[in-house]
Amino acid sequence: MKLFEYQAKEAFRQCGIPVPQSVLACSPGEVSGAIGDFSMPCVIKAQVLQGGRGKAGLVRVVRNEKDALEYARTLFEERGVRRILLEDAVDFAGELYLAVTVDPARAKATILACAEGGVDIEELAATAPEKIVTQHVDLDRGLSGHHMRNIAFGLGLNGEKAKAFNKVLSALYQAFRKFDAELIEINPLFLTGEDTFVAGDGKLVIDDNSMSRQPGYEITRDHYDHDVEYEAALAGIPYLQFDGDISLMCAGAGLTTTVFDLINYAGGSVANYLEFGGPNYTRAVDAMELCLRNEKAKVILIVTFGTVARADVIARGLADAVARFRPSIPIVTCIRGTNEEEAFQIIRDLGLTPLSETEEAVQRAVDIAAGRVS
Amino acid sequence: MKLFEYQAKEAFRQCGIPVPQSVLACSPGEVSGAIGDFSMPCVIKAQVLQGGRGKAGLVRVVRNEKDALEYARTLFEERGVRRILLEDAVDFAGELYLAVTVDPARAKATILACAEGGVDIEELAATAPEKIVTQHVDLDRGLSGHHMRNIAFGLGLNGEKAKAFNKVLSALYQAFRKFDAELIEINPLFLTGEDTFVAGDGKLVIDDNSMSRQPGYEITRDHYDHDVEYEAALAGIPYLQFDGDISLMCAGAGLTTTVFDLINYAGGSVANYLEFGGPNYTRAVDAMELCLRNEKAKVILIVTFGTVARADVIARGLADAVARFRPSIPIVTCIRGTNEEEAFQIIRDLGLTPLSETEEAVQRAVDIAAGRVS
Amino acid sequence: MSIFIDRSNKVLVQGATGKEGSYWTKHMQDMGTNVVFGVTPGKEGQRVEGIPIYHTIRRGLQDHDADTAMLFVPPAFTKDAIFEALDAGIRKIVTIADGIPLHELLQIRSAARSCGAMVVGGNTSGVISPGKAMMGVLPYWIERVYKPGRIGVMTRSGSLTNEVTAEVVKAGYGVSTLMGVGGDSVPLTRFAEILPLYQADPETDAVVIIGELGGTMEEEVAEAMESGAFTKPLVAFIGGRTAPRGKRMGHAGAIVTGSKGTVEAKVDALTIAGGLVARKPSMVGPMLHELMT
Amino acid sequence: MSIFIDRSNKVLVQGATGKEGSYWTKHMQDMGTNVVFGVTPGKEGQRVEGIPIYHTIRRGLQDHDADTAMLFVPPAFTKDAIFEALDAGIRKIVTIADGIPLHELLQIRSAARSCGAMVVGGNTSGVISPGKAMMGVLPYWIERVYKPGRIGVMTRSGSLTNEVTAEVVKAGYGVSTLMGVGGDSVPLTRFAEILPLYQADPETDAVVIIGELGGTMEEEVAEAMESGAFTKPLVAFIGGRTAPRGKRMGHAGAIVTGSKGTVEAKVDALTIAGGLVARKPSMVGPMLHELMT
Repeated sequence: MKLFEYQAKEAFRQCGIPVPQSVLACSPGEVSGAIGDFSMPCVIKAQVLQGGRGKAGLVRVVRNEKDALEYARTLFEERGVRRILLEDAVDFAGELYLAVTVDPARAKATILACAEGGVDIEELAATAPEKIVTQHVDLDRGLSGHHMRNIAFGLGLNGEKAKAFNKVLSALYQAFRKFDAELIEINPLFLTGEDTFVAGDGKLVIDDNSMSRQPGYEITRDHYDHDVEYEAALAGIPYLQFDGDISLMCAGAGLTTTVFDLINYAGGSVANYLEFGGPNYTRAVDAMELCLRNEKAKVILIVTFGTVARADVIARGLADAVARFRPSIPIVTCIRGTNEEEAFQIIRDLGLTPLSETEEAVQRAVDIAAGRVS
Repeated sequence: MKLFEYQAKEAFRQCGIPVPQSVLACSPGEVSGAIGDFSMPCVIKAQVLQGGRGKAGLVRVVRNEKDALEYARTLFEERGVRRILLEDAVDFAGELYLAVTVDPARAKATILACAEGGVDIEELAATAPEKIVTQHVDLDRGLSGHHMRNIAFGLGLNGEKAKAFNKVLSALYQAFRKFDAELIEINPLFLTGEDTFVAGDGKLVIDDNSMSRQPGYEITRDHYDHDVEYEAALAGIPYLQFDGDISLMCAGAGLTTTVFDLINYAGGSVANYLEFGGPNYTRAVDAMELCLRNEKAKVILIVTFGTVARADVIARGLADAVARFRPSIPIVTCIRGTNEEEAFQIIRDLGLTPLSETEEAVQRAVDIAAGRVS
Repeated sequence: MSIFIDRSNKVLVQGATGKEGSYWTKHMQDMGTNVVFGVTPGKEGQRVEGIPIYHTIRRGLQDHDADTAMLFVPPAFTKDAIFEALDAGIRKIVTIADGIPLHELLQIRSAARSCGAMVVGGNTSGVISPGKAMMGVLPYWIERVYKPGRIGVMTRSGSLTNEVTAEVVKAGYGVSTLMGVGGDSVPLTRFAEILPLYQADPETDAVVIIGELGGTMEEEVAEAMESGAFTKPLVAFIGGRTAPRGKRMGHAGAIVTGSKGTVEAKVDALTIAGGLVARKPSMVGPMLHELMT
Repeated sequence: MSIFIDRSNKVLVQGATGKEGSYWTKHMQDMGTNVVFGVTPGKEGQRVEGIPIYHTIRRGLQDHDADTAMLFVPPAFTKDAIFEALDAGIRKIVTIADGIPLHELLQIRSAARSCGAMVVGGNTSGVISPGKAMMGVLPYWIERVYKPGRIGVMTRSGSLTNEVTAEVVKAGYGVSTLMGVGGDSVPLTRFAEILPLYQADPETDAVVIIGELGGTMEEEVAEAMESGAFTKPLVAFIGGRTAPRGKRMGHAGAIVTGSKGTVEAKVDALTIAGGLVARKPSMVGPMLHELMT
């Protein structure tokens, strides 16, 4: 789960990483109530998850209260932003990059640092990889002095600067561990004229498998691009919305992704990706309800090849869903696996044709969406 | 450094291991001031480092205040005890043994547990080793659920008993780590009728190499058998006193121990073991001062074969010591190693014979002590 | 030969008394797997499908030999259960748990590597040598997928495994050993770590890998081929070629960051290394034919 | 052949700029050791005895190859320095530090074992193959001790090493490689872990071990002999035979607890395994004669 900047910075604060003074505001009224506490200029930042907020006009330095209120109102009312962060502007002498993530092959945490922060680090990694200092850390052994020396000397820091930097690094690593982070990043990490550091921005992605021990973070509408995606997430069913007209209702991430590819190869376009495999395989009714929410869909394509997700159970769920929603758009099925003969019979009883080859089913769905068959 | 029971129990308390209510008293007056807070019977325990206090009459359950004061006075005045612990008596249903120590070969912590506590565990280990449950723990990975299950099920504990036991075990392991323990032990660990556990006794030996990060523990006269041993310890020079008449003043633990053996083989007896190798090799004056404190010594035997501990430096130190103390007993030297020719000359200038074979020197010292030569 | 498990392996089952554990223990036995005992703390003395249950592995090993562990243990307890198996000297472990915390995956993998153990999973259907032995939740009864043969299959995906393996069988081949490494972003054993076993296996003629976007496991396979460590014919199918960048499609592993882990990068690497990469599952069979004739 | 270090090894020195570090770096070079660079954080750009100093091992390795590390680092920083070397891929390390905290000794040893490294020490004088190379603080200039030859020497004690090795030389032999494992209660490398190197070394005809009371290292040597893993002649001298039980005489390792680690137990084990155990240092030379003629 990706946190908003204000949540990431609250996590930083808890772990002792210096952050600028800030206030979260959810309405123009809250902005005008809080703005008096800030000396000008200050910074206003839309709390959205997309990257490149600066270029997108979602972050701005404001010179006075009037500017602040005006810009905040624009964000809330015109840009659809739900939360903004008012923050002290930092007077900085330099910008660095610092992050901790994981290296699956080495089975270690990986610290990434760069003396040139505030930039697109992926671009820098591609064009000037030698500027990025990397350090792997074994989780059981933890962050040690030599790791910090490798990074600080690698960045050309020494003396008081190195000491202050190591405190931030140490705190960031602790935060990485404490918050079960997939990625924790400070970009830019401001170096002030007094050789101290302040986190200019904050990114924290918590591992989804660890959310049960990271209470207090709720998914919100802002985490998703569409209402249905948000509702599907609340229902615990992976769902992504696209602009096409074929609604996928498949079981298993790998298979669904492959059907997504096959649709595109066949010249079709996907209306939504929905995956009801694993523990969700009994939830065909919930799955179809979500698929039917997408008004662009011209056909529902169901592809499964189940192991534990028995074909007969899925087919029965489909029958329930059809009985309940009586969908007006055609359904193409390719439901196979354990007990598939029984499944085929249930599908025939629904008046549908039980296909058993994925590519045939894909072609049929594409043809239907294109109006070539019905 | 071996802690006193009261110190070990204070460490237990800090880590959440249940211990009986207790008060430390350093005089009969302090006992009478505190005894009123205890319900009778209670326990009085001499705070000395020797094992087998029960058999030695240094621990007693007292039935009333009068008994308590009388016994405390005996300990202070007749047994030379400096501190006693007044402690609530525990009403127990069972006694267990639990300890954490290190396994040098496996490079792990080792937990030892036994359902039969309150006994001499070394004897039990020798006679009924199958009764002792062993569990190794990697320090970097820490104590984990399966370690605790192996121990609790191995001891036949389950349900609430196992839960309560695991809390003690977990706390004891934390204390082992926190206090850089060489050994931490609860024997007996009382099991009460309410399925809770209380530490009846406490042993904690802190690694000598870790004392600098374990502040608050001072060596005391009680840590040593003799005044000179205590003074030597304060001076940082390893020194042990024995009943013989040959005073060893050697450099290097291995060599000193070997000279100790050679003296015994040759029919002699050691007055003291003193080792002034390593960083102490320049301290011949301090070393000789300690040797001369032992009035039983009839001869001082100096054996060194130095690497960093240069022979000439040691010989010069010896010359300083002789000049300062003008010892009345003979000195036998076998000082070799780096710059030994120079050392031999210094020794000759002192009017001594520079021997260069350890066994010859040992024989000479034994002969002198026996009055066969002078 | 089976590269991971055959009938000579003595398998202990952690979490054998649960619903899933007992159900699949029976299936594992039915396929020929030699299950020697089960472990569920607090349930010693019970029996499941004829096998005795112990509180701990240590207690089970007092009465039985075992060299392999199968876990039906919830994700939150998986690290502890695997450490229990490793501490007991078990060096082959399969966990199907879906949802093991990321940092614990790193710790498990690190511990396994440092003692030379192979832990397969999590988030996998398991490992099977059809007709010989099975560990996990694999529907060996689906004959058009789990047919014995001479093709090794390594897969990151459960659902796609059936889809692609059915194409292998349709082309007239069968499976020597199928290894599901799982869909987590940190697979405890990686494709390239399994390759040497296939290379050494006289009963494996070629290998099919079923990959997906994200991670670098497919690139590591290409490296093993380039270095000459793996020389048998190899066909890959990699899902997610048209997946929109930055969208997370199902598996934790299947997310693209930067230029790494794109399907294009994987296809290029494998192709240059001499493998064939199928765009569609139906191409896998013909490609095997092409390489093997 | 040298079993640990010879002139082909490229040695980096951690803590090279300190008084002890620079003094012994020069001696190591004088004896022929190939010292390639030194490491002292904050002192990059300096030179010590002609070798360049770097902030970190990583920076040194950008300019030089190295496969071996010698530490002149205080005990409190030794774990970090060793982990730095291990992380940099160094697999042969010697530390002379006296006073490494006990729990850190366990952690260092555990880390070294899990990556197949050999870390020798702490609280040792070091390792020497006389006439070839030296790591540590060994007085190779004392000719009646450090004479080249064909006897391997392993020792727990610095002071006793000179005493006993002088007897080896007096008997007409010399030293192939002397390994000081150190006097800590947790030696980072144990006698039995060095034995296979002596066994394989064509230039070592026999081994002398210099042990003492406490610990189980001598018993492990006996086990290696019993199992046939070590078959060359072996003579041991073990100090502390008459030491009073429970008294700690110097070395942390030299304390007797229970029935384990007594000199009697060690002597019995080694004798049964076919070794000879000297009561006095002067018996070591004659015993070597006895076994080798």
